[in-house]
Amino acid sequence: MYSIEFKNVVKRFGKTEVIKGLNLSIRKGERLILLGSSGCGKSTILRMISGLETITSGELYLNGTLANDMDPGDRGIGMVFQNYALFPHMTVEKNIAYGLRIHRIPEDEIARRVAKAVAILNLDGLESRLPRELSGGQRQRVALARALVKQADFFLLDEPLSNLDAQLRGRARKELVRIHEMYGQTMIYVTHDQIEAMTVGQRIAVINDGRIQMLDTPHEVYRRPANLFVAKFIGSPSMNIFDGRTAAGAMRLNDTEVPLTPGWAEKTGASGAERLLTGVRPEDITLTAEPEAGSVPVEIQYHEDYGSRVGYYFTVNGEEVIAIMRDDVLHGAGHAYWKPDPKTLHFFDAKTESNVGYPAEAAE
Amino acid sequence: MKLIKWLCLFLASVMTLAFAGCGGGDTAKEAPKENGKTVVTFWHVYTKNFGAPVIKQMVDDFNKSQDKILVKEVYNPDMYPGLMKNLQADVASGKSPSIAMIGYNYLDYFNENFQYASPVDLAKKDTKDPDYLEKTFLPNVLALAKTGDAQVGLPFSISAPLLFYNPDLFTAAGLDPQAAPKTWQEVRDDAKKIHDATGEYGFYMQEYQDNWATQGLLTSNGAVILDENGKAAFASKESEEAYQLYQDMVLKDQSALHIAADEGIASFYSGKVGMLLGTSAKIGTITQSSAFNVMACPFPAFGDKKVEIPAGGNFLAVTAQSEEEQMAAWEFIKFIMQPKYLAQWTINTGYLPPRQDVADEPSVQEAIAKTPALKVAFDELPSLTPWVAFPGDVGVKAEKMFADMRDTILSGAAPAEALKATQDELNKLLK
Amino acid sequence: MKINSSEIKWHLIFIILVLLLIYPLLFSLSTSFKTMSEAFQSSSLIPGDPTFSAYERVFTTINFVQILSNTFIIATIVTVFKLVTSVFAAYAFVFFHFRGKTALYFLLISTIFIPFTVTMIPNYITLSKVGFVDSIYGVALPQLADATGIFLLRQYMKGIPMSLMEVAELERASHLTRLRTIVVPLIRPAILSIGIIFFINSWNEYVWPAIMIKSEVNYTLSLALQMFVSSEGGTDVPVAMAVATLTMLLPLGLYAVCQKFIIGTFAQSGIKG
Amino acid sequence: MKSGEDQSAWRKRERRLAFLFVLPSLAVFILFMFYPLLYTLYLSFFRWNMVSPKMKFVALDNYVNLLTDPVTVTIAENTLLYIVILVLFNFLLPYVLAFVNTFLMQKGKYVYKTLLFSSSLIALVVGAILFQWIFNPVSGPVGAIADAVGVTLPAWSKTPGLVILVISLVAVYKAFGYNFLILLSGMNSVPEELIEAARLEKAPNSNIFTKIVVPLTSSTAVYILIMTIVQGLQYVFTPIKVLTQGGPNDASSNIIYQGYDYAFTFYETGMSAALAIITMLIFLVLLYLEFRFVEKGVYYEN
Repeated sequence: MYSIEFKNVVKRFGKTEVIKGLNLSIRKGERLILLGSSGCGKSTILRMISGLETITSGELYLNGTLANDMDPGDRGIGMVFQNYALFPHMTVEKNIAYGLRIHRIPEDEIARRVAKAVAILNLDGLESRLPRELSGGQRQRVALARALVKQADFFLLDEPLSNLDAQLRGRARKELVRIHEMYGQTMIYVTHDQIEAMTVGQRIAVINDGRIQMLDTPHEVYRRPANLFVAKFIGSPSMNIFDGRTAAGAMRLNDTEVPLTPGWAEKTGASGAERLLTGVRPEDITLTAEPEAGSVPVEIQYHEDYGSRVGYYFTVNGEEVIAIMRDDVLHGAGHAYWKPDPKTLHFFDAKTESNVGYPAEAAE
Repeated sequence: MKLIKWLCLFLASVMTLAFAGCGGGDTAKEAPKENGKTVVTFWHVYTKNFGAPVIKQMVDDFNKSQDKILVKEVYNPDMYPGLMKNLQADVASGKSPSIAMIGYNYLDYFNENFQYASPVDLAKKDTKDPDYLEKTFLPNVLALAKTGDAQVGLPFSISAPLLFYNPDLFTAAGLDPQAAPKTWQEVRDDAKKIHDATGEYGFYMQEYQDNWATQGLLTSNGAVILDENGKAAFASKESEEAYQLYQDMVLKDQSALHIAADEGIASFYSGKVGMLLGTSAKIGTITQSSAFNVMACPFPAFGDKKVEIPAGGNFLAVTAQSEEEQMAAWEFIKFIMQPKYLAQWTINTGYLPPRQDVADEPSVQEAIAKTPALKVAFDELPSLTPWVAFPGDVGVKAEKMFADMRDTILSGAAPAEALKATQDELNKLLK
Repeated sequence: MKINSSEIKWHLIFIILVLLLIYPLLFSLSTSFKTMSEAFQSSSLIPGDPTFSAYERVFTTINFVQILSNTFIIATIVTVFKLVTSVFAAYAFVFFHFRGKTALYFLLISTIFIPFTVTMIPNYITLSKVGFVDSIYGVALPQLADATGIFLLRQYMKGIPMSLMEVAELERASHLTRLRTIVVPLIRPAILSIGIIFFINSWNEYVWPAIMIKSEVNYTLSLALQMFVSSEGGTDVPVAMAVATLTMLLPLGLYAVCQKFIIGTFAQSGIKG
Repeated sequence: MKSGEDQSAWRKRERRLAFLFVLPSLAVFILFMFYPLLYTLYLSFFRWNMVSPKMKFVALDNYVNLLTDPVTVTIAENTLLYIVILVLFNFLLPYVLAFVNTFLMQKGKYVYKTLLFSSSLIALVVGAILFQWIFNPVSGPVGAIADAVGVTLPAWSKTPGLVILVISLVAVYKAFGYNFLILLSGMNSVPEELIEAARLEKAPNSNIFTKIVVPLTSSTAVYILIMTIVQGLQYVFTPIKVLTQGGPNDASSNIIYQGYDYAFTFYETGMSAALAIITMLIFLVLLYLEFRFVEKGVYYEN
């Protein structure tokens, strides 16, 4: 039985349809990430779970019961808002215990739960401070504590780390995972930051234009993007996509015939796509100064030095491609050679933009 | 939808409740009681600095003097119009005071719109001294509170218009303070001299929203305000002459000040105006507020014509509803009409007493000796005539129309036209 | 504090304005310490021989304590009721969503535009029917709600971040709890400042009490002034000024104590455009 | 949304609760604002003096008399003059000064709003008596200055036009500080950088004020403009009653005072009611203005 289940749910604001026929099943205690750029509808999905947004059509089930018209207060939701939504006039302790006091939970029980949350989120000594006397990180942890003490079934986070600076975000991510493993609630986490998604999520739902583009583990989403959107969205710089003029089991790159492995030949042949696009991640390309068998000559337009890595810009069939390599092997040479590694290739049907799939030998 | 329906229902019910209740008050009811005593409410217009202490004294003495009646005095701000407004509002809600102090200029309006017990009837019912009226008041005094053959109430306060002047400015202008001006021509000449010599103003006549002082100006030159068949007849040669003189003093000679009452009187106190034509009621305040030794003389005459000046002040009307309350009120009125109380009243306020014999009271004689202005007021008693009260609803409008007429004349309008226009308008209303 | 030249002219204008606005207050204060005749002789702000006679007359001839308490009771009742009714109404207009809300809001706001000449006679007659004339409660009764209060509080409530209310919604907090624990505490400065304005307006009110109150025992401060102003007998000016000064004491005191408060509230958000 | 109940049940309960929240204010307004409005409308078709038990139905006579009476023309002109003076001193002046204070002054500019606000604490009846005293052209401080300068001032209390100016000053004295403060707060919604950008282009202050500040502070400004007129006309009632009772020759009366005069001096309840209804209609135009500008532009933070 699923903890949260969307069945062809549609959400309309006036005439614009923000969520188009959503089907999503989330297992109990799972850490699911809703990933997408702003305006893709990820927050709306979260707010529909919490009941803060109504559902235009379709059904939402929480722990198996129909929850479309269930009052937000009855859904057992602990939520962390993007701006933390701490009550400016209440101390940290009062903020955390706000919900518990509304439900008239006995004071000793409240004290116990608050103490536990304060310890876990190391907010000791801050209990009687007001939010404006706290740092961004501390405020974020208070918001977390408030959502956790409820010990609710569902733990919803709406871009909780976006207001933190870089190093704090790293530590906060680890804490989030640690806390989740401790409390074990079903956690739905909305973010537009891929790294957060990859590091925090057990599963990631990549969302765009109100639809789920792919729902899978971080590894799968990165390694085997279901379509062009996921391929480009995940990874930075994003995957190179170009027309490899793939036909009859081979690609023509910069007028060099590059035969495909039998597996790929079979996969690309069977895809039935009129035109295929080839994808390869910049960090999967290795360039060499000297040609090798089957390598493709390329002209380096310019290169960027990122300190730990180097980026080379060249064109394949007229389209710009980036290669990221650990060290500067080309020493500014104008041209280089690229021997495509079949295990790092991806092929997409140009029309349907969906991935043609991977041959057996391509699996790690 | 439902919300608006709820609203209309609620509104409708409120409306019906309110309308049912409005309209006139209910009929006579028995006298209000307070621990056994009949309660008499006495509405007056006197302030803490003018008259109220004496009234309080009278009420306390009366309440101590017997145990059947309890009198409560109620101050009404804004003088006679203010009291009339409160009376109006009270009657509108079915209540009314036992005794109300009505300004003479409201005599007619009050008579026509309010229920009252005439002193004549009350005296008849009063077994102790049924001929109280005849033996205490002179006919001309009673006439102040009589319209047609209805004796509406008993005159209580009588004020007379007199001319106060500043001896220092007189001497500064080379005039002898002892030889006060007797005629309006002399007033004009003296005012001119004061203005030319000292640069201050020579003369100021109090300018309230009424026709009191100006009525004296017109009637003393022989004008008639209201003729026998009740028509306004003041737009005459005499009035024109009187106002022309006044206008010339203001506009031509620039010796007379034309300004709102409070400011003009304050200017006299601060020695900026030679002469002030004001009410005897202000004797107390004027002497207190002026740094110079205030002197006074009778209302100036026009040549050798007889001076006819209106009595200001008020009369007491018994507005009690029930008979028992009326008799209690009558008892109180007779109490305070005793010479020793009226003497206190005259000394403290500068009003002339409605009874002859009060003048002989030793305290009054002593006060007259001390404040010459009081003597001047007493001397003017014979030339006092009733303050003309226009009949019915016109009464409340007439005062304002006369005040507006005065303002237009003193700011340049030709007296003849202004007098005619106001007279015609009044006669239109009188039909 | 170096002020560059171009600003000098602005500062000058403001200083003149401040002096013009402060002068009458000083004038009233100084006249209240003069005798009758000195009040008329000199207009200087420093009394020749200052005397407390005016204040003595105030405290001896009128029951000042009774008048002060009447004014205080009316102002308190009016302020408390106005705040409570306005807070609830404003809350409804910001946090509830129902058809006809805008229509109802403008129905209430339209009362700002009803001049008192419309309400004075009917209210007088209604209140006299229930015997509330000449009673301080009759003065307070028609003023238990205030559309300006609803209007202003609605602006401040709109300043409250929606997410805070959503936290309460997630806790299934009742509207009353949300009002008590979130809305009121957050706009407390605004409530207090508007409350002070209500209090001072009621404290200074003249027209309605003048129509409603008859007997001296129910007088308010602004009516007490009339007990020393008589067109017939003349005005006791120093006493009138003394009463005026005493009337000003409490509003000035309240303002001095809460001035940062009031200025902060109205200057900080006020009616944003 | 309540569990188990459907959408409309929840909405009905929310509406009933909302109505309960609004009810206290609504009840007071109905009893003491709307009922009087209707009752006044009812009265405006009768001749009555609040005393006599009979009320004579006269249909539109009161309105006809009002509109044909020459005094009404004077009253209308006076009311317009009051509005012009009030708008000038209680709206335009504080509006410009709020702009100056916010953008053209740096040092020590905060003390003024505190000091200026203090005058709005005064009771109007006190203000009236004070102004009558101070502005006495003969014996008041103003008179003393005039003497020193050797000028004889006209008696404002008897000069049409001037009388309205001095009486309006009492209302200006009362409202100026408050209006200045609210307009100052309106200035907060004008981003500083917009002004700096305009200054870079050497735009004159007047242009900055009209082109940038006015549009951005329009809803606060319209609120103050409306209040200046609606409240202003009722503020000046007290000084008129205390100082001139509408004189000289109705030159200081306005649409509000005349309504009071008809009711409580001439006891023509019908005329007073008719004038009050006309006043209400004029004010409704301002209510529409409030709806169009103030509500639309209100700042939404959430």
